Amino acid sequence: MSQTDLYTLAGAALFIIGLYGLMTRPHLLHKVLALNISSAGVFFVLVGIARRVPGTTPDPLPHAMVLTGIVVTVSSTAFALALAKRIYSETGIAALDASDVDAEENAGG
Amino acid sequence: MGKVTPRSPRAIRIAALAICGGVGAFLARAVLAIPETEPGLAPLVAANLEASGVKNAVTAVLLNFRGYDTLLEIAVLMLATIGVLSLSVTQSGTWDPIAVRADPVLSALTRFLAPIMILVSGYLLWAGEHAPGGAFQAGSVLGAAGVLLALSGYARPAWLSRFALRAAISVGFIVFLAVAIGEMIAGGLLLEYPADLAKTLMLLVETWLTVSIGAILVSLFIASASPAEELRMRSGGDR
Amino acid sequence: MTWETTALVAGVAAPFLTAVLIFALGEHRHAARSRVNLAGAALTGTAVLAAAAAALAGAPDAYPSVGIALLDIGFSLRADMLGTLFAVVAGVLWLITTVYAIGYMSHASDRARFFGFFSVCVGSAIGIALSANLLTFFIFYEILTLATYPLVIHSGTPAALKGGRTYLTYALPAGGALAVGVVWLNLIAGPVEFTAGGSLDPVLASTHAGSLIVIFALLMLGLGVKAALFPLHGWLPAAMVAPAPVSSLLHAVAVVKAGVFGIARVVLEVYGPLGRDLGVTQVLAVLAGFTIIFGSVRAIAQDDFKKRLAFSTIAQLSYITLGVALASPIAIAGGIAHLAHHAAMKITMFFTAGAVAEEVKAYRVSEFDGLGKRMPLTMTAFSLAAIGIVGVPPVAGFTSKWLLGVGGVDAGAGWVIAVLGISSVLNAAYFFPIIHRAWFRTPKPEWAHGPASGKPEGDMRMIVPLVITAAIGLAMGVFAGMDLSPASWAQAIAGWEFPW
Amino acid sequence: MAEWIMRQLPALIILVPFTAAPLAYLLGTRFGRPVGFISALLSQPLAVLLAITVMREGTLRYEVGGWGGPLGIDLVADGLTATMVLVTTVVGLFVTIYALGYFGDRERYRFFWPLWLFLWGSLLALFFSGDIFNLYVCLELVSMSAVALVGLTLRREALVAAMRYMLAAILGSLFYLFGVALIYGAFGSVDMQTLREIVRADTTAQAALALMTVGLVLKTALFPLHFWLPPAHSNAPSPVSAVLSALVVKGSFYILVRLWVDVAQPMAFPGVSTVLGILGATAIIWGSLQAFRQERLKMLVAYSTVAQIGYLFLMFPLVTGGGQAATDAWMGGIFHAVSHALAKSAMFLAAGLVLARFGHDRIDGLAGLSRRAPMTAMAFGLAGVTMMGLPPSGGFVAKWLLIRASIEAGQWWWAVIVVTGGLLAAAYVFRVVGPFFSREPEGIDDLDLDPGRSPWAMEGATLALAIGALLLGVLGQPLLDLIMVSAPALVAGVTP
Repeated sequence: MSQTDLYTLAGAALFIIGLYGLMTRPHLLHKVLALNISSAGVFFVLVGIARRVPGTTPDPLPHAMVLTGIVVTVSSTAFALALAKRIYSETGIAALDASDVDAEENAGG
Repeated sequence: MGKVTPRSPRAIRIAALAICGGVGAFLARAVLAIPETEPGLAPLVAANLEASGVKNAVTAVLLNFRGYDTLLEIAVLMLATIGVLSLSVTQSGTWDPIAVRADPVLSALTRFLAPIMILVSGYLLWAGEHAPGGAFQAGSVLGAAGVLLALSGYARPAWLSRFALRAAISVGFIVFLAVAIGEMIAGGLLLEYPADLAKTLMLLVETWLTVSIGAILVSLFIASASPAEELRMRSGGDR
Repeated sequence: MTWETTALVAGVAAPFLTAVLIFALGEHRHAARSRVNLAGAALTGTAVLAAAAAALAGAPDAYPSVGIALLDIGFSLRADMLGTLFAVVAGVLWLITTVYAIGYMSHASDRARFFGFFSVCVGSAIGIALSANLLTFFIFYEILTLATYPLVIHSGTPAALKGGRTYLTYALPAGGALAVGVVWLNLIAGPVEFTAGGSLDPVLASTHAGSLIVIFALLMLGLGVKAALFPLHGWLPAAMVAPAPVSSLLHAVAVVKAGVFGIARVVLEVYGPLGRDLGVTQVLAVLAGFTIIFGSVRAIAQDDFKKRLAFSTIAQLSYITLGVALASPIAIAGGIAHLAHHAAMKITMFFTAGAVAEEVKAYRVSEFDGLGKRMPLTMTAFSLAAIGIVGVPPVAGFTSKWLLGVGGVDAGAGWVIAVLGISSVLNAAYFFPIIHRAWFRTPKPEWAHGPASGKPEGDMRMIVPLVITAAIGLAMGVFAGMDLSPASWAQAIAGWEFPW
Repeated sequence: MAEWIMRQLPALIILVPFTAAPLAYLLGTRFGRPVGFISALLSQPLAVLLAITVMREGTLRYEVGGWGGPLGIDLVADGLTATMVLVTTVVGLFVTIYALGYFGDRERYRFFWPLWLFLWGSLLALFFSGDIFNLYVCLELVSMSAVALVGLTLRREALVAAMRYMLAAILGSLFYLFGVALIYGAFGSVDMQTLREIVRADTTAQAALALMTVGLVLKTALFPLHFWLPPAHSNAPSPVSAVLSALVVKGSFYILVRLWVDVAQPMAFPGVSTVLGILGATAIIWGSLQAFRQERLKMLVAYSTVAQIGYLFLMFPLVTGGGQAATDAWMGGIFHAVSHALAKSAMFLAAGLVLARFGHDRIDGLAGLSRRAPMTAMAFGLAGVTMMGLPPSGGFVAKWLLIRASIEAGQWWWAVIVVTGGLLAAAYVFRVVGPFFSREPEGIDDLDLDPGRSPWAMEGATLALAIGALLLGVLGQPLLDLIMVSAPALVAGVTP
């Protein structure tokens, strides 16, 4: 397995972990963080691609894409967090659906 | 009102697992099939590095070859700031100090660290021309200095009016645009740096970007900062 | 632009512009609205008459036309003999109806809306008449569908809304069928221009026979709703909740005749001889014959005056369809002539219904006893129109029925004579009792001495129009032999345009 | 000067709103409105000029930075781009005029102008972009400004809807970006012009297209990934709802079309286009039925968007075979996007006028609207004509073309869907329009409850959009011609 494969596979795994978290975690903070993990996964893939031809200098273009992507992700994360926070202060619930709030915290756990 | 359930019901989790398993297998197959022979644009970038006005290939891509991406990326950053401000309780982003207990040690440390951070920021900005660095790194350090000041209870200086704050947030994007439009007026295309002025203009843009990124990061932090509530929210809500 | 094309465009555009002005004037400027409306109607009437003159001057292959590019087919108007006949009927009767409506609606609310959409309907009807191809026809046809809706539900009562829903339930799916039929036909046959003698290449009868039959069915489904062809007629009686001017001009002339006119265009100028060869027009003729009997029988049972008129309309419309479907020049002439003749007679009757309802609040036939004393002019006009529909000479209806009967024999469809005979008896059975009640039954005491002394029998803005339309109906019969009468015009169309 | 404008045209069009946006923020509440209005006005002649130039000279290519693809980023304007730019600009102008009255100079809405101008600029940037990574940045700009606008009122429902929208949008962008990464990995370029020539169907490429398609379908809210759309579009302030339904969903749809019909066409999976068509058909039926069931006007209009998006996707199965069917499906699909943009914005703006006037948008409370607010009622009704696809509206031309394409392609079942969808649209439109004409309940004052809240400029802008959608049907041929300028080979009559 080449270095590229390692990175890109790890990236794909991170992407999936984030996706799973987004789908199964009702808490907004968790959802936002899950998306962050997914985006880190995509950046891993890009970084891996930058070195895909063995024995050459890394391709600068994927690096630039990652840098741009990071700024975009930081921005959207900041905004999503502010939104989550505002929802919490308006409704007292940090979830999309009131049905995700229940007393039996350990249900299904 | 109860806390947010930590996890969705079992049925949803099983479905999610199935979806993720499928997508995961699909992705793994896809990434393993990436050919290891495609050199991408690296040779092209190397061939044009001379003409770009900077020596670092990544900086050249970011600021010159794909400077348009960076222009839009600054727009994203500024947009997010406006969005966060529109959601903050005061909606102003006035940089008023966060109410934390005054701590003499923190205060003294800040007084010592802040100038150094500003200096480091300036260095990173300059270094970006030939080594990893540049406006984003510099701006981040500048922003960190600002956050530190705010956390230590330092108030917004009086000379920094609300207009000046807005100006600090938007100046990077505006200067970037002005340079881009200036190049068009001078006879070039959008973001087409004249070879002899490329380095100067990029440094000009980067300098103001550093200021804006710093201001934006501080604003993002302060606009939604309200530590007590944040702690409650993190724990899942207990109102 | 020549004067011919100017007239053509003006005839269609004037009603739409009138509508825009009426909407812009708003609800409260009644006098200005009436002036705009009358001016618009007068302009329209003049324009369509000029277009008719242009059609008469042109030859079948040199009709004036004008259009813009749209969807490989073109949005185009043309002044031909068949089209201008319908356009003149709609345009001229609009002017008369406008006067009537101003009187009828003088105390009603939402008049800007009413007169605005009314103008749109007339514009669409004239557009339908002057369309040069199926695409243009379809565009105006659907505008008419929609613009009629606000008029049907004008009163805003639950009953009116229900009538409107019924109307849409029939009209909108029909529009869908029509759309598919038109698209499909254009795909098989190329851009379909209305052409004397049919525009479809006879070769298609062997290559695409199945498709053409399905397309014909789709087109008839679409057009049959407005033409109130059995079993698509159910909306018309329900739409009688509309105010009288709507029933008069739209549900006796413009809307319903847009349907039969469309059938005429499709049968005569699209399918032509192919229709007979494919066997589809024969089916249509039988359906029309059945509708004639069916509508007449149903009319007898109606006590509600407007409903009785509506079922009569259902029957009468199928005379036109029948004539067109019989594929004999004489029958075609009869059908087309009936388009004009029935218009004049039926509008008179609906005008009567409105005038009577407004003046003496009588809505049911059973309330008409002695009405002739109270409203002599009105009931005279009505009686004239009624005997015309029954087919008594010299009123116009006789002429068309005569042509239809001769045409039926000519086409080798002797059963048409039987249908016409039965229908005439049935017509008499539902109209003569009304005439009998009005003139020979004892009136209510307050009606016995006629209208209150010194006063006319009703709002003259309503009485004069219905007298005029009755007179037109009479004149069209009496002078049927003259050159420019609808009957002669129709015979010219039939003989000139449909030599097969 | 004229020559300079012609040379810089694509950049100028994007720069107008992008310059106005930071200025509107910097100058604050008082100047935000004039800045927005001036920007909207300046954009008009530029967009028209672009359409004329593209019509006359074919594709325009603008090399940002002077490098040219694949090293640099190109702005490209073919007929499709010029069409989308034109509709964005026109809808943008009327929404701007409306928003001037709607938000007034109320302090709490001061962020509307910079956010809206950013959104406007981002959409234009998206339509011009000739680079698939740059498109990712554009997508993020569009999404974030749209989400921020949804939450502008800070009402609970709006905030939750915005959050749902945000999560869906970010996830969609990530799927898209993953696809971009794979494409770069496989072909070493993100420039569309370059890719068009070198792409081929292999494992990586097809996976990339699949990922991008999933992301974009999520962002376009195609059934069954539409869950975020109705709450977001109905809870946003009405001018925002108008822009979201009219333009924003078309942004991601535009990229899908670019990929499937144009750039990535050779690597498309056979059969997936049929799946997209089936989802579109389901969206039409299901969205219309949902629309019919709604109690609130804005929810009804939002579900109508779910349904109308379905028509756009009927294009995919119909273009794959090439030939005349492909040409018709292409024109029909794009034309539908345009006429829906005009009509749907008119509908939402009308709903906003209803809300402003009555303080609610319950459908059962709209009795007598045609008397109390005739222009609003008329605008809604005329926009409804386009939703139903009846002549003379633009929707009619679009459906005509889609029906024709179905028959040509021998896939008549799509025609059945188109006609059925029109009838279902009629059902929900008339469910609203019918009561407009009914007698209002007793006790409500006859005319104008609160005339101050809906000045003529707002009503005029609404009506103008509705009339525009209506006239497209008869006067739409020039636009159809524009859509075909430099159209992708698949749909331009070249046999694949």
